Amino acid sequence: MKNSLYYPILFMIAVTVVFIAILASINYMLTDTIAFNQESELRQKILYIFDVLPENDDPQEIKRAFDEKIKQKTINDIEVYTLIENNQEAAYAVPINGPGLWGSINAYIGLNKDFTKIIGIEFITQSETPGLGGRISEDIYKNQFRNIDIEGAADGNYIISSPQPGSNVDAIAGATQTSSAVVKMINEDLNTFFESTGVR
Amino acid sequence: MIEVNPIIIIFAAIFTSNMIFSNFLGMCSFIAVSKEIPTAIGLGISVTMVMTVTTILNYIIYWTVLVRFNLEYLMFIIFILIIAAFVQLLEMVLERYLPTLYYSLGIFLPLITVNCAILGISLFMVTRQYNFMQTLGYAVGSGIGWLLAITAMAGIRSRLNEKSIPEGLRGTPITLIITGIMALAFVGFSGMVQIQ
Amino acid sequence: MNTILTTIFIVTCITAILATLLTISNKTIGNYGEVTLTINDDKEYIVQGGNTLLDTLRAESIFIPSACGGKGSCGYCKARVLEGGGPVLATEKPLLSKEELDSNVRLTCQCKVKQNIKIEIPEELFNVKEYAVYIEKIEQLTSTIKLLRFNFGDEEISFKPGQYVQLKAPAYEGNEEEVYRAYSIASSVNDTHAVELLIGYTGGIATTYVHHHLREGDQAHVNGPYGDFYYHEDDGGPIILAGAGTGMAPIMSILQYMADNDIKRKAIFFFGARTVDDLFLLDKLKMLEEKLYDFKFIPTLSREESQEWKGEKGRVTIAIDKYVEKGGNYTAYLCGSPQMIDSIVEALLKKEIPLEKIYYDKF
Amino acid sequence: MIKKSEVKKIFKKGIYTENPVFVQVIGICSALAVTNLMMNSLIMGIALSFVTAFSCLTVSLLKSYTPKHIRMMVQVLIISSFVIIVDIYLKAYMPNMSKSLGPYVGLIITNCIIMGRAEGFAQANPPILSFLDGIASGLGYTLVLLMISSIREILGFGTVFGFQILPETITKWTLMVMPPSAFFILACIMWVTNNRRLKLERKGVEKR
Repeated sequence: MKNSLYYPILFMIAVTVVFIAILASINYMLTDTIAFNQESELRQKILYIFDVLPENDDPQEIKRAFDEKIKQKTINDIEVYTLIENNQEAAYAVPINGPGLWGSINAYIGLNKDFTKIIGIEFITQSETPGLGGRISEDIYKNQFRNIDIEGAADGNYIISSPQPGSNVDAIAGATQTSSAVVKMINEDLNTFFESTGVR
Repeated sequence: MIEVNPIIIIFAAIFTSNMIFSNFLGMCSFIAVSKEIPTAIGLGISVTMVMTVTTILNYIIYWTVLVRFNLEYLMFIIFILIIAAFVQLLEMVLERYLPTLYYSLGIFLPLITVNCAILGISLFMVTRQYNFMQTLGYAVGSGIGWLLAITAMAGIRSRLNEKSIPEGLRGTPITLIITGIMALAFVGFSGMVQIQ
Repeated sequence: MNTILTTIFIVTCITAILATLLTISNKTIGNYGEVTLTINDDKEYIVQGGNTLLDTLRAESIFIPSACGGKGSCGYCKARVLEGGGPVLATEKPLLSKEELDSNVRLTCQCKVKQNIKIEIPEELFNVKEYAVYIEKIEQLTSTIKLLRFNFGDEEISFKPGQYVQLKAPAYEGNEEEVYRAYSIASSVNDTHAVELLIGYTGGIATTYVHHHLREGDQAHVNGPYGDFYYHEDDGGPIILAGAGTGMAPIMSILQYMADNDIKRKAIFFFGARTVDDLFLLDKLKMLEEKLYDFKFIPTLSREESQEWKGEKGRVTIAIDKYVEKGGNYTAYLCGSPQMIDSIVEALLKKEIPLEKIYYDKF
Repeated sequence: MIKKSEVKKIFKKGIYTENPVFVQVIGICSALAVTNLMMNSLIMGIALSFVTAFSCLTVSLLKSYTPKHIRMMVQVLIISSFVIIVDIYLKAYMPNMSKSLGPYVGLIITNCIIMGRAEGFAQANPPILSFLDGIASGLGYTLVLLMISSIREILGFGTVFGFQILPETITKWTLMVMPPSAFFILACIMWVTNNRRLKLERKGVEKR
């Protein structure tokens, strides 16, 4: 029987049907949870940029806070998130990206409503060396970006990383390349944003 | 996503993101078959060929079938089935019609199905959202990078004087240490070209 | 529900296409038709081409030892391929020595059968099989030696008188590794559904298993037969048999063979032991003495103090010196410890028996 | 049915005498890539044990019905199905873990340990034994992973499973965080075990 032409094909079909049925059912049951998880992560990060994270990090809590305070908005074809306070737009999160040391870095940077201050940063994806460049995702680095005045910045150099003179952010020791990549992408993308939207 | 020239991707895949030295994929056959240079080259060429063809097949199936029907979560199954079937078919065809090629390269094919580098390329192609030309460049580059790595390793191992190495370190452990040192050397390429 | 069904449908289509492709190519490209496999120039098999030599032989119930299961890493499955094996593959070279390469030795798990092929394998591999057996009878012969009768059920074994089988001692309480030990067959070759083994207790893994764990009715595994120590139909001259302890086993098989086939040769069996208590199977030997054409059993005891013992005393070599004529056209079969065999061979050479007519099995 | 001694033997083989990573030298791709944190290694090890055990069970159940020429396809189908189950589970209930393991979850499919056990053991043994064998090999793999990652995490981050155990002020050994260190540590572990084995062998020779 094993030598007939049809047996192997039918056998393969039978095995496939059984396994795919199991997989498809499992996936069907869990799709919503997975999608919710993925959204939840982004929500948490956006809330972090505006420094308005709810005290407990229960996903449902985060979703409520996000729905209440954050709106999505398009400024000149650029998708940004806005923080709504007292029914007014109080701050913006602008997407930025650029090459890191190992792969591209995607992030959002927070600006106040007059676009005169950087109020926070969060990295969505990055593949820098853990413990070195990867430390850009640690609070100690990110918190340096709270409240940086960029109104008087010369030549579009909003962020200046140490050890450059007049620095407003400390680079990560041992990860100079990643640090300068982050600075470069902030400065370049903010310039493009300001020029194309004319908000300033 | 930043658009990257496929040619640059080839170089990046060979040096900065070498499959073996920065992603550690395909290590099993790398360690087992890196004793002699001719064998290493034979395996390297087979890997490059299979990698290129299967990645293209997988690219086509992924975008025309899986994405259209929302079946991305099943990509592992489809990718590995295509690789397994292709390798087996190729082996049969080579054995029948091109015996010389079969005797020099085909005999390594059974080792390739379970080579994680091949599946790895298909998975990275998806996570990095490459277009067709970039995928092609990435597959070819990774194959060459793998070939380069295994040939270099075979070259070093064939010159290694086993007698001067402590007994317990001979064979696999010393190979691992050399690979580690080579990997550190390849870190030097980082930042040279970007892959994404 | 709908999504699940579409998913199943799509994936099944893909796998069905792949399976069809493979099946069709297996039937066409991978099909090498029927080819002739010639073994040792005399046996011919018509086999399906396209598989490895190892698999092809296995399909014909010829088992070449292999430990890695055809991955080309253990190097046990060697055989000489005289014609039609194709070039030596890179996967074999590391496991073959220069001499082996020169004499066409190949790894059968790598060499494929695609055309008519001629190979050479040790003759004994033809009959070697693994048997699942049960223990029909256990008989305590002396304080340390047991006779075990292993029944093969429906299966049959074919062996030459004097050959041995391997008994598998599985893992048991206090022993974690599985071992195989060789024991000569003591029963007649006509008794094809069973073998009888004589097993003495030494405290080793296998003998502990046999003496302390095996009971009548238990399952066990043996494989075989093996060995080049067996009865030869030569010039028909008189035969000298000599052994001690469980070394009696192959000699019993030879004697029964001679009795069964009514072979008219003079035979004399020197059996070494310490005391009367170490002698066994005496009734059977008595029977053989009556049945055989001209057979004498000469037990020699080295430590017997009792005055009642009327037989030979001292070492076997003394008895040999006494009974064997110088220059007689003898053939000798010896089975025992290496020291014993060495001293007997020396004694036989003194009697001008040529070395090539002395067969022995040291254990 | 199944003897205790046989089970014990299977586990001893999987964990020590025939440990997949440092004796058979297979499945080391992921052993190197995910061992910078102990948590990652633990999850990876559990996932691999799960996949190996169930794949071996299934392969063993189907072995006498599977036509020879599509055996490879059937096996990869079975293995990848279990990997997808793991992948979906991690995504749904441990999203952070799923992110940090990234594509290495998918690469469990090509981990030679699974294929090796399925071909080498499950193909010739009854289902339950194959299942246990899968667990044993997976356990052996997990232990080696944990060994490597504990060294890397303590020296590289000063933590164990994320808890700080060395004072914050120590200089972290950056090399340990970087992937090549896994090569060096694995080589050293093999060196130690090889030496032990050689010593035992030498002793055995003297006894004889």
